[in-house]
Amino acid sequence: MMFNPVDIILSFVLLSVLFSFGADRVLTLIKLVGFQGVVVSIIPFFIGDHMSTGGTVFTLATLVIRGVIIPLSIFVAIRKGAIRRVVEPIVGYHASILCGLAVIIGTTYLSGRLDIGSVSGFKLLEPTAIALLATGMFLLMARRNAIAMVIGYIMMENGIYLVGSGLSVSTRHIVEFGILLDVLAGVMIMMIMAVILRNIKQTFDDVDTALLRTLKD
Amino acid sequence: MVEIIILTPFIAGLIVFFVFSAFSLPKSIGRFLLVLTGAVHLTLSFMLWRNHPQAIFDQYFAVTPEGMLSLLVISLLFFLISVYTVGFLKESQIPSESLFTGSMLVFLSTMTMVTLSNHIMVMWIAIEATTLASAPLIYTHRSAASLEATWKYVLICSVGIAMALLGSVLVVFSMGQANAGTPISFSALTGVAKTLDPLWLKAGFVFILVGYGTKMGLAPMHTWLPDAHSEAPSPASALLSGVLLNCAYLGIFKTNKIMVAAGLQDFSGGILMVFGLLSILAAATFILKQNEYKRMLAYSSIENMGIIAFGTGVGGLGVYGAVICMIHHSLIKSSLFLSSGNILLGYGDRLIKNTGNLVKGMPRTFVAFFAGFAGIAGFPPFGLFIGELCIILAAFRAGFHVAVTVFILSLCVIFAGFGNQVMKICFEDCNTAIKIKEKACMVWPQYLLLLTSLILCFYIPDSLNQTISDAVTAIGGGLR
Amino acid sequence: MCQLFSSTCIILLGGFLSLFFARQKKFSKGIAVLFLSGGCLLGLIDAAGKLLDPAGAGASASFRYLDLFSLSFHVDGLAAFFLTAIFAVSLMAAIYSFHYMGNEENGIKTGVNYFFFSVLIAAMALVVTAANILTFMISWEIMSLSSFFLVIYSHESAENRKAGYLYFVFSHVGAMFILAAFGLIYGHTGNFDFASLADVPETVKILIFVFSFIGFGSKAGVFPFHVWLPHAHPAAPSHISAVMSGVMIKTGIYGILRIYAILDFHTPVFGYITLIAGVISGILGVVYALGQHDIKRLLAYHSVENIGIILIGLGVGMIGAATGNPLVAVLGFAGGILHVLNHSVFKSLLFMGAGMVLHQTGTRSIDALGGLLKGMKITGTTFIMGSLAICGLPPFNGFVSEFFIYMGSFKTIALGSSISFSMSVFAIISLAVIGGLALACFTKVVGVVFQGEPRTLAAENVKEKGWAMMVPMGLLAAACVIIGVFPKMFIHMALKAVQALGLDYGRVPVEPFGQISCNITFAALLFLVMALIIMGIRSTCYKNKTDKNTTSGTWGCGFSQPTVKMQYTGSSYAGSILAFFSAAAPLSEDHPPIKGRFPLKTHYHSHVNDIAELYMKNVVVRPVFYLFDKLRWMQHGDIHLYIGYILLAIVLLLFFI
Amino acid sequence: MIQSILLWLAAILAAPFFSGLILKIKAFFGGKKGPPILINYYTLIKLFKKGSVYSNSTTIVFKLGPVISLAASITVLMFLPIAGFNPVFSFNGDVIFVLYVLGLGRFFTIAAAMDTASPFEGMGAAREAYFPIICEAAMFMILIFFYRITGELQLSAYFTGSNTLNMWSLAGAPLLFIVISFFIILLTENSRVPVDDPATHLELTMIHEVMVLDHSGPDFALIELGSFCKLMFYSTIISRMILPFESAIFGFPIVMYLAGLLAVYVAVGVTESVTARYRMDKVPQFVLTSFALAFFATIITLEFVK
Repeated sequence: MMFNPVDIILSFVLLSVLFSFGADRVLTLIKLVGFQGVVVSIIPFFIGDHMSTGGTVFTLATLVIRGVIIPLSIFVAIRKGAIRRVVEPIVGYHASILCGLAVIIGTTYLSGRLDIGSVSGFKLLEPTAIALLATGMFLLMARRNAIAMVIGYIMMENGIYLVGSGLSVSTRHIVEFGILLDVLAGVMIMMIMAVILRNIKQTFDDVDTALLRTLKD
Repeated sequence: MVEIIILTPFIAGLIVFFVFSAFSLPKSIGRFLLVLTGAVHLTLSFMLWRNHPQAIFDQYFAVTPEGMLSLLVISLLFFLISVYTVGFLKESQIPSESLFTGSMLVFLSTMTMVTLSNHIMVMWIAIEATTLASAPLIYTHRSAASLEATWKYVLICSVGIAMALLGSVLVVFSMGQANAGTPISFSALTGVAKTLDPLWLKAGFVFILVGYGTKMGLAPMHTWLPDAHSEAPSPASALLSGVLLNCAYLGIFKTNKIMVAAGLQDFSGGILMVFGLLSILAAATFILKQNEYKRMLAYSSIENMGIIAFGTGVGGLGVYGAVICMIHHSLIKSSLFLSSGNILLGYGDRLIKNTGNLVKGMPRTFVAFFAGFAGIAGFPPFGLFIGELCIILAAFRAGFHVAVTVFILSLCVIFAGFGNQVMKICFEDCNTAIKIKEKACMVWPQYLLLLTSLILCFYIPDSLNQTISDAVTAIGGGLR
Repeated sequence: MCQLFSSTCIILLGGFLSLFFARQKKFSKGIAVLFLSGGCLLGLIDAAGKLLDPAGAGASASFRYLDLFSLSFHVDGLAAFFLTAIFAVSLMAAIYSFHYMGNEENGIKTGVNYFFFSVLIAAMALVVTAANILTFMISWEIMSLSSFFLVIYSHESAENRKAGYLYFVFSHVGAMFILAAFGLIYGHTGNFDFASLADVPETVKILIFVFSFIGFGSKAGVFPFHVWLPHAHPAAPSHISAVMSGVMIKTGIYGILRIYAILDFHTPVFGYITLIAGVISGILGVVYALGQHDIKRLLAYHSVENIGIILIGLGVGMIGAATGNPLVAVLGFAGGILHVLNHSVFKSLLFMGAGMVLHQTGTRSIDALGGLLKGMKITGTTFIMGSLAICGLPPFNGFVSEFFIYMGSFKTIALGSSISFSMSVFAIISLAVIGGLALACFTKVVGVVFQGEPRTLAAENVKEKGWAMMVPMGLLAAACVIIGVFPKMFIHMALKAVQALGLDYGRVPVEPFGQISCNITFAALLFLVMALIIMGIRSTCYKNKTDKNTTSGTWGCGFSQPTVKMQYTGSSYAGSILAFFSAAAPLSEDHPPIKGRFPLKTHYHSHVNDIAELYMKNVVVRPVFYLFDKLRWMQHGDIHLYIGYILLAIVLLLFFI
Repeated sequence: MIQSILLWLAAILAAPFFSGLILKIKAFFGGKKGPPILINYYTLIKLFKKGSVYSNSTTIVFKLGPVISLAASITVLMFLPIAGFNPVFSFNGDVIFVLYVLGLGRFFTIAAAMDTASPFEGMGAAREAYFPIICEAAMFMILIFFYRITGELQLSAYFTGSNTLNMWSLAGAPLLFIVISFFIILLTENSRVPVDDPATHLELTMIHEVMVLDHSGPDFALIELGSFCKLMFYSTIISRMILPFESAIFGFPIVMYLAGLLAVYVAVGVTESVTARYRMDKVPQFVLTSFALAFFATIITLEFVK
């Protein structure tokens, strides 16, 4: 099947990955992560032949949370404590974009070698998942703004979700159950993060994590 | 009816948190509830141990020997720590006590869930939940440092746990089409381990090891641990170091069980040994010149986790040693953290150089602290000695001569550093006025913990011994 | 066996009771002394009985432990011999402590001290009877722990704390080495018992021996590992120093012998290692002792020296066993083992004497004392006897064992091989030099501490008191003479111990050694008779001359008003000899020169540096600290890199899949 | 047996005479008439008649010193074969006993000296404690040499009958070194020039004499006698080594022995007359030469005696 809808959507996700490498505003990142959330949550509908009702419920719930609640809550968090909008990169934007390209190439190569496509039947599924993971990691390591780091974490979760829903067709319902709980956990983390962020804001009147370097040996 | 033991502390925690924060009841009731729940939990877990009941959701929960062991340890520790906490709360000012107490209880329930969970995903969720429940504990003091510690703790652990999730997914994937429909419970997977796809199983193990290893405090993922342990109030640190790390270890233990059943123990064992040695070395690096005693204790926890991982990797008698080490480390280290809490309250300073002459100032704490040091350093009559002995002998038996040499040498370095600091705290001249008087409820828990370890060093009741040997033989441990 | 256990239990019970009744000082002390001495006496009778009856078969006992292991004990000749020494010295020390432990400080401390004292005795008894790895390690570590608490008994002073710390670290590291040796054994046999290691390859056997030698050597105080010893022994109360120096460090010797026995591998290499280690510790130990100003430190260094002598004996024995020469083997081993007993007797005697001096004058500094013999008749006399014994002079017990070792070494010459020849020459000459230096050292102590005139107020008109302190000294001094004049029984004990080493010669022939002991007895008596005759002559000369005998001041060679300041001090006494050994014992002096027409008050301090200590500091400790300091950047507090560690770990691991 | 005891007594009694000889020789070299040949006997008798003056600082040890030192030197004479006849007593390993008994004597001499609280005596004691250490090493080296040759560990095995002659025939050249080194030991142990100068008037430079400054009367007599006997002990050995000849003619060994003794004492006297005392810090090197000679000899025997 040449015009495989999944692959087409996923190619958009890959594009968003590139954008998120280059994004310099937190808001942009939020939008991107929301988009990715929506996309990765609808993927299961296209995979596998039939969909159990339970599976459907799980998937929809995931969609809502990933696509709406999490981005909104971050947005609210930013609004509450007037947090700076720039992501304060440790690695510069151009370098970041290059990294992004490298990541995408690497992931494609890796998935080609591992040849997982045969399992799910979609070429781009695995590269995208791994790319999302890598991007999340990248944001966590290369952005000083706490919000950006949180978003990186969410992006990683998206990647894992994609892996989970893509890989295990056979035992999907259990995985999805797990994943849903994972998402809930993600939400809880978001709440805690929000608390912490607000307190960080109160304590340091900034969320630049460079300030959080006092505890060391 | 296994789930009750999970729910009881959870409900109690919610009650404490919401009810007390809603209409301000006297604090004493909350403290009483804390101790009460601890007692109830202890009795419940004993009942659980005596007569293994079936779980309602038996595909998610089951009573396994290793889980049972850590559950017993957890409830004993929690009870004693809760008794200590009463005295501790009286002495120290904590901003929102109801939050503290509540999250301690919820923390307990999540950890109980870890020990009882038999399902990969449930295990993962439980461990994630422990992170969430313990985060408020670390942030109790509301200071900048504690904030930073919490931030690091939550973020690093979440990232690690995410890795663990990926690992779990991969392990599930390794089932492939071959045996669809088997529940994804550890027991079932162990059953069908031979048919699993080794490549994905290995990958899954790697991710799970790194993930749960982050939580367990294996180097180089240990970075959050000293900050969190030193910033949290002492009862919380005692819980974190004494129990939480074991829970994370439980995840690795169960996964390693699958690996062994799949005949991949060389791979998994090798990785475990490497991480173990790294952790011990890291601990040695930072204990040698440590200037805060709580951080020192935290690093010593890293060391002991490394020892446990090493023993598990060595296999054979080493696994037995590892399990023994796990039990005794929990007992001794929590007692040490409680004593360090007394020291902190007494001297009002975290730095070693501002403490001293504990033997004169707080004699009863001194006894507990020094005995704990002797125990953690692996001196009989404390049980950690047996564990380390078994691990070293097993390593020689298995022929890992280089590894065991590094192991022994770094243990020596750690002892030298630890001993130096402890001598300073206990005997160095110091003219600080002690701020608190040692109440019975702030020393007896330590004494009881140490006494337990002392007794378990010489006599282990047969039923408990049975449980231990079940847990050990499950992953190919044993005397030979 | 049960008698041994019951005596151990009595001892422990005494400790517990004294801790329990610590509030009532007198009572707790009394009850502790009562139980400890009673238990020791019981054990002593048991062990000595085992040694003395010709057909004394070894006793064993075993208990199940943690369902997997077993705690097993076995008493053979070797164990019984060491038990005899342990219980004898502990008995004396317990009695001595009754008056030594003052009532002035709070009772808790005394109670704790007695508690750990009892634990130490029990642990030592278990160490020498332990029959498998686990039992041995448990009792060994408990021994180290309890003795550590005894060392830091008076932790108020900084150097005592340092001493305790050093001792703690050394004993732990030593234990780790022992554990490594046991690990190698376990690795090849796969069971915990001290089984004979027939199938173990010989290189591994040598490795095992070296490890255990280092481990046990660090407890025994063999040369480079003795650093803790001169710090720890002065720190402890004197009766504890007597026990530690008298018997506890001998458990190291026991360990070496036991390992040698279970290795059952007679290679000269073991002999060479042991002998050379012995020679070095012997000579350097006594040289450092000569340079000390603190009497207990000096005695501690003499323990290093005597451990050296013992090791020389054992080394000769090992060489003999390796070359299949039973006479040499037995002479060497018997000499070494007998010297264990002798040293424990006279060294505890000397420490008790030093303790009495410390107790009455309050100072340990040799150059602050003087003329104590006038006030302390018994202490002084017994101390002089102890000094003669430790110098190995007839007719005292030190001579007997050294005589054996000499005989063994001379017989080694005849073995022919050039290396064993050079070894024996090495041994003999060093024994001679050690003897000479020890003589110099103890003439210094006796001369400066007990003779001459008091140098400071502390030493003026000091009296000795406390029968409980004098009786043990008297008994030990008597033991020195008895063993020195009638050594037959004790030599048989030592031979019994040698038999336990399993030097496949079947039964050790007793006859030649009986002859030797007869000779020693004869010669000693001969000398005593001569001395008596001359004393008789002397007294006849002085008969009805009391009017001619007068007393006056010492002839000052022209000085009409000699002052005590003009006496020769210990430092000046030892100075020239130390200068001779300055390569091994660098002397650091603090002496501002006298200048100006009206020079101000000046002072002179000298300190002999222990090269082992310097070496440890510069070559072991510093590099370790440097290395780990370099690694400390790892915890830099930057969360981004922390997350990077996680990623790194995963990526690296993924390569191994 | 009787014969041996008689010889032993004779040796003790003759000891002062030979020491007197040394004085005579020194006087001769000094171009003086010198004291009567029996001077030492007169001195002893005079001293025995006298009473004693005791320092207030002294204790029982001070009185014990002379007794023990004399007892030591006459005891060792009992184990020494005189003129090649069997000694009074002898057993395997008696050499070690002999050396250690001499050590015992030294211990008490030093202790007695330290007892007087006199700075000079302390100085002497320090030297007395120092130099014999090296001497003992040399002595044992010589012992090793003898053991290499005879395989025995008793004096009688070296110096009775034809044993000494056999030694010469077995290892003559090295034995020469031994004789020299033994002579050096003799000078040191008996505190003669060039190690110590008994005749000097400055206590700072003495070793043995200064240690006995405070002894007087019979005590001093005992000490003197003891030192005479000690000198006798060493010179007997040397005389046996240099004139080990045996013959059936009655009295031949005695004559040989006396000749040897004469030679030794003359040698001592001559040395005292023609050499000066070394500086104290040079003495150890001097004594070490004796050790070196003995060591060298022993190494050579590795070639001689297989």
